[in-house]
Amino acid sequence: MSKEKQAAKKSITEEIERIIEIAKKNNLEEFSLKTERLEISFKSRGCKEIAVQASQDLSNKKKEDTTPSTHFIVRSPLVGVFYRSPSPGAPPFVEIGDIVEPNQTLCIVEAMKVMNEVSAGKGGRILKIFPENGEMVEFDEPLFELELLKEDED
Amino acid sequence: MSKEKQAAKKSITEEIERIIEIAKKNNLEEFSLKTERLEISFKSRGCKEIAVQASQDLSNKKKEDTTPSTHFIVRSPLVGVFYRSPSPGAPPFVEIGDIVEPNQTLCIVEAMKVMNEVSAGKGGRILKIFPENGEMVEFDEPLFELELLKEDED
Amino acid sequence: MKIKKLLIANRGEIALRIVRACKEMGIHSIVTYSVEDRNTLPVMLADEAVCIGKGSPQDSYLNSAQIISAATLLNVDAIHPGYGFLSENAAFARICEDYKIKFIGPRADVLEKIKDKAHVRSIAKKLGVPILPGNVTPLKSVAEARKTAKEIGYPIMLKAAQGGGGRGIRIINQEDELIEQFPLAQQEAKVSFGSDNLYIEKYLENPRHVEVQVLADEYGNVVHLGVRECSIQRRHQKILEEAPTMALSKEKIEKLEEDAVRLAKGINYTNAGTFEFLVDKDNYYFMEVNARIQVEHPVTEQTTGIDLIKEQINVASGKKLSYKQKDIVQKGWAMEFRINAEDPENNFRPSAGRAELVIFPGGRGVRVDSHIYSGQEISHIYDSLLGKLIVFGKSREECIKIGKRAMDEIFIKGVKTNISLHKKILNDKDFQKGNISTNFLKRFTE
Amino acid sequence: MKIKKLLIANRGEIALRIVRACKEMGIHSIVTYSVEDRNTLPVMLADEAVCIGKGSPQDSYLNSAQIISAATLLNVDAIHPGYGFLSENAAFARICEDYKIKFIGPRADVLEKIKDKAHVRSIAKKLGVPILPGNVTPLKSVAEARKTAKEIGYPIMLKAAQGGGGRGIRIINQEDELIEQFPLAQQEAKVSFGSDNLYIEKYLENPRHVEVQVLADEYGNVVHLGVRECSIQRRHQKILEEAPTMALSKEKIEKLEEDAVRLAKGINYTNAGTFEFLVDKDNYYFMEVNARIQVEHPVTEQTTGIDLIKEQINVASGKKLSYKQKDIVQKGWAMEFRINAEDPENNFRPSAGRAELVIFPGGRGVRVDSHIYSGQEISHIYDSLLGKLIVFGKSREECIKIGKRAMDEIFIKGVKTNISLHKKILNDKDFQKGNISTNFLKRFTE
Repeated sequence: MSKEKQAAKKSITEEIERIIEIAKKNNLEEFSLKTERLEISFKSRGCKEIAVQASQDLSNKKKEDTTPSTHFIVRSPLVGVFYRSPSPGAPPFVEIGDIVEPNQTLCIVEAMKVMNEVSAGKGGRILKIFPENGEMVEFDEPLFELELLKEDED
Repeated sequence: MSKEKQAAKKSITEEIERIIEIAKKNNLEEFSLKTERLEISFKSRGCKEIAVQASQDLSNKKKEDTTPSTHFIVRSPLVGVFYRSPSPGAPPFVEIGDIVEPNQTLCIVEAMKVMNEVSAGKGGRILKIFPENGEMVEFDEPLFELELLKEDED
Repeated sequence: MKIKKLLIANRGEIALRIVRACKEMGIHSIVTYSVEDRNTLPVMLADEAVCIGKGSPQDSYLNSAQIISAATLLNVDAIHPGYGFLSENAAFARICEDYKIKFIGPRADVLEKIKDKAHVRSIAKKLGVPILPGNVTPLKSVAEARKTAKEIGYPIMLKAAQGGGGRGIRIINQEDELIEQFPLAQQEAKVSFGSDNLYIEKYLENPRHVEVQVLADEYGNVVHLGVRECSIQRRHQKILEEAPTMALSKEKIEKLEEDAVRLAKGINYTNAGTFEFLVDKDNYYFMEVNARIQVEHPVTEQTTGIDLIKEQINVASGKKLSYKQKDIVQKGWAMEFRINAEDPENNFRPSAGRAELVIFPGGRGVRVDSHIYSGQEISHIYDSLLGKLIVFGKSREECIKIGKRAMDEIFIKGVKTNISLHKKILNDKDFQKGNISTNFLKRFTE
Repeated sequence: MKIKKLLIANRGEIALRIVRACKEMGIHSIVTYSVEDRNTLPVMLADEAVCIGKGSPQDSYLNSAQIISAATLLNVDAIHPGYGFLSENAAFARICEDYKIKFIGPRADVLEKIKDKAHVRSIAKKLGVPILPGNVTPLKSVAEARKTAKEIGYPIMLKAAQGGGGRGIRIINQEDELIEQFPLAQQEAKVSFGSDNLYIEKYLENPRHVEVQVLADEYGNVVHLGVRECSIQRRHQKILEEAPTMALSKEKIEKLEEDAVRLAKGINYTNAGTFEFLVDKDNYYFMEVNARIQVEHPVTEQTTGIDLIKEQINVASGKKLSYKQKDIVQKGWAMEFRINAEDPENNFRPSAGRAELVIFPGGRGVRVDSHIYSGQEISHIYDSLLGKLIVFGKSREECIKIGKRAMDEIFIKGVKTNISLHKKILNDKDFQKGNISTNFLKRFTE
């Protein structure tokens, strides 16, 4: 490497270092910059993230992963028992891979002897079924992950 | 590196610093900018800043402003009484506007009957004198602000 | 019945308070929570947590179907309702009874009776417990109201029998006002509380609010845990409470406490409850029963050494009271300051936002009951209570000193709080001397 | 002399503890601090704060010239040295006396005498206070050492008379070891403590550490505030302390307390001090005096109701003791857990960094004495104490229950802490039964 190039390269890292330093000094949480010569972006840890981490560390509750934007989650509308079929022994409403209509029943959540049918609201393909049959689910708990099917997909 | 390039490079980081400063002064949390030369965006407010703010809100201690990089501060090396002149009635060691040598005595800080002479360590022009004559100063307390005089300034 | 699994149908500091008691008792605690409260300490610290609905109270903490559903599915032995929400709801208590889940509070039938304030008032009268001058049976006509008012003298309060918490009360200064207001009050009571029963009580201009903490087991044993004074109120909302009180002489306090116990027995009360009285000079008058644990219970705990939540659970599990009256001594002094997310410069409007940094005071004589921490989002959906600072010491004077230094230490950044109001109170000469009444706060807030 | 202005020559939680006491007493508090400690709570909360030097203790908290300079310039009436640093430094106490500034602690001449452990040991012997078998006058030769060791039997401790805090002690198992170690110990003592005086004490294999809190005014009145047990130690570093103790019977404890008072009188002790004893089965032996307030003082405060820092200041201002011995009753139980920034998985090496989020426990029976808050930088320069969690209740059993639930609540992110060690201790069957000794912690840390 020519001495000149080395000098130039060094100056880029130096520049980055200086930029990060400036950002840190100014307590920036997120930063991005684009010039002719470089494009840089970074995040530093703010306290919100730490507070959320606290909630993860202090509790042993189950956590959900993030879902890609082409997928969506169907959640439980109430506290109850999750049933995959209309009655014991009957075949499940849906299986993984099924393509479902917006109003098609995916499962039943039983609460206080009342059977609540749950549908997706949007059309899609079943990717995951989270609870086991007969398991208790809480409000807002993920039941199904679906892949969104656009009608006018090309 | 040519002088021209150096100037241009310096001006980018300086520009960034100035932009952040403006954003901070105006309490902006998020900021983004796009010009021909650069594209910049950032988010502010980490918890360190808040913690430091806590220290400012909870305490009534005097705070110092930030100093430009061409200036420097001479601080008290100990806890004591600040005297501007060698003895009562004598003329002060220095006045605002004076140009001083690195080893020139600027003041005396008296602690436990011992007179401690304080010098700047670097040559410069006196811009500010912080404590009043006869006032108590703590360790590290700013005594003088000076403008740095480079010998080989062009 | 031993309580091994307990469901907490509440949120915030009281949910955390109950989680703490459960942990110390070795009881498995399950907290119900709304989506809004997901990242709060009670949810993190309970052994289990069940999301029961969206943020709004109607969808979650007041949604008895969801709560009972969770309780039955999780096979809990008991439900602790905390304060507010479903805590004094007789219908909810009855559902619990139907599902064989112990409701931690009085029986449903007792809750129903207590709800009728005029009825409790009549029992008090029968038992010789002083009540405010007025009538004890529902007013039949405006003529009867005029007669009663004339007898006791204006100003009077026209109250809805089923009202509560400061609601359903009209202060009336003269007869023509009464004639005008009576039908309106009847109508409002019917709409708001489901009954147009009204009664009249003498209105006291400058009363003090003194209450007795009572604990009753299911075998008819009742003890009191001394008195609290809660005169420092803003619009019927208690802000600062203390125990015991300077409102009455020692002898009068003893009589008051005995009256509260007599009344508790008279209404077959069980579990923890508060008997509220108004004090005017040297006289006290029974006002109402609060059939639940109260926000201010820690001042009683600090002066008696008794853990009220644990006692609630013990009594609910069918144990006999472990204390005899003679074993309970109220010693020293305690004060509780409610730290609210409110803007004192904006008429104490609730303040929401992210509590970016929270520093609570510590050290000797300081207890903090709070569910918030640095970085937490404070919702506007619920009440504004961020937590309670409790101080305790040998004397009221010491409490004020500790209170002042503790107020200097509290630091909450991101939401506005009423800390400045507490500082004003603590520095007020009348407060320091104990010259207070339910109107005291007007000098700072109006 | 009334103390109106008090300088605190310390940092961290004890500086904050003293600031709190001053605020409650209406005393103007001035805290000295190093550049490193600029953003700490004591600096923020004191009425005034003076920076006295760079981070290193030698430059600041041990720099008596700077501290005295600040004290004289600010016209303070007294200096509270806290614990550690200059707290037991006779020379510093003497400078304070010369400058007519009250040093809050014993007089300089008393501090000097106490420094010589062999001397205090001889006084104890004279007064009939049990001491460990060994000699009381400095050993003149290895021959004398061999003779003493033979009499009391090996293992023995060879101790530097001027040593302290676990330093200057060699455990010796047999005679040839003694012959080899004696000259080395002399040399080390000379270099480290300025005197080659050595003495021998019987080495107890499995002792318990019990201490008596003493308070003495300047008129010869001495009271004790009961006992503490501090057997839970890691390398002579106390980790968990409690009050009172299960180590001895009630009768023995009373004798121990009386012996401590007698000894305090015998050495003309003033202010607060701790008399440390070793306990072996049913016997106790005087070990040394700690002439300062101690880290673990809150467990005594919680069991006696007495504010030790305030009493220190009262005594220093020339007041007579406000308590007679019969007024002081140690009631209930208290435990203190030192929360240290240490890495339990890395041999408890100090851990520095930014404490990004700090959540302390609260509620009934919990006291937190800590100077840290969310976002604070924890320096590696000072000791690793982040704060102290103190729990208290009716019984030791209740303390353990409250301690467990409180440990679940502490959350410190950004630095490693010894919280997991405390949880292990609290869940240990032997600890729960009170079967502990100074070797107890070895099962978890070695």
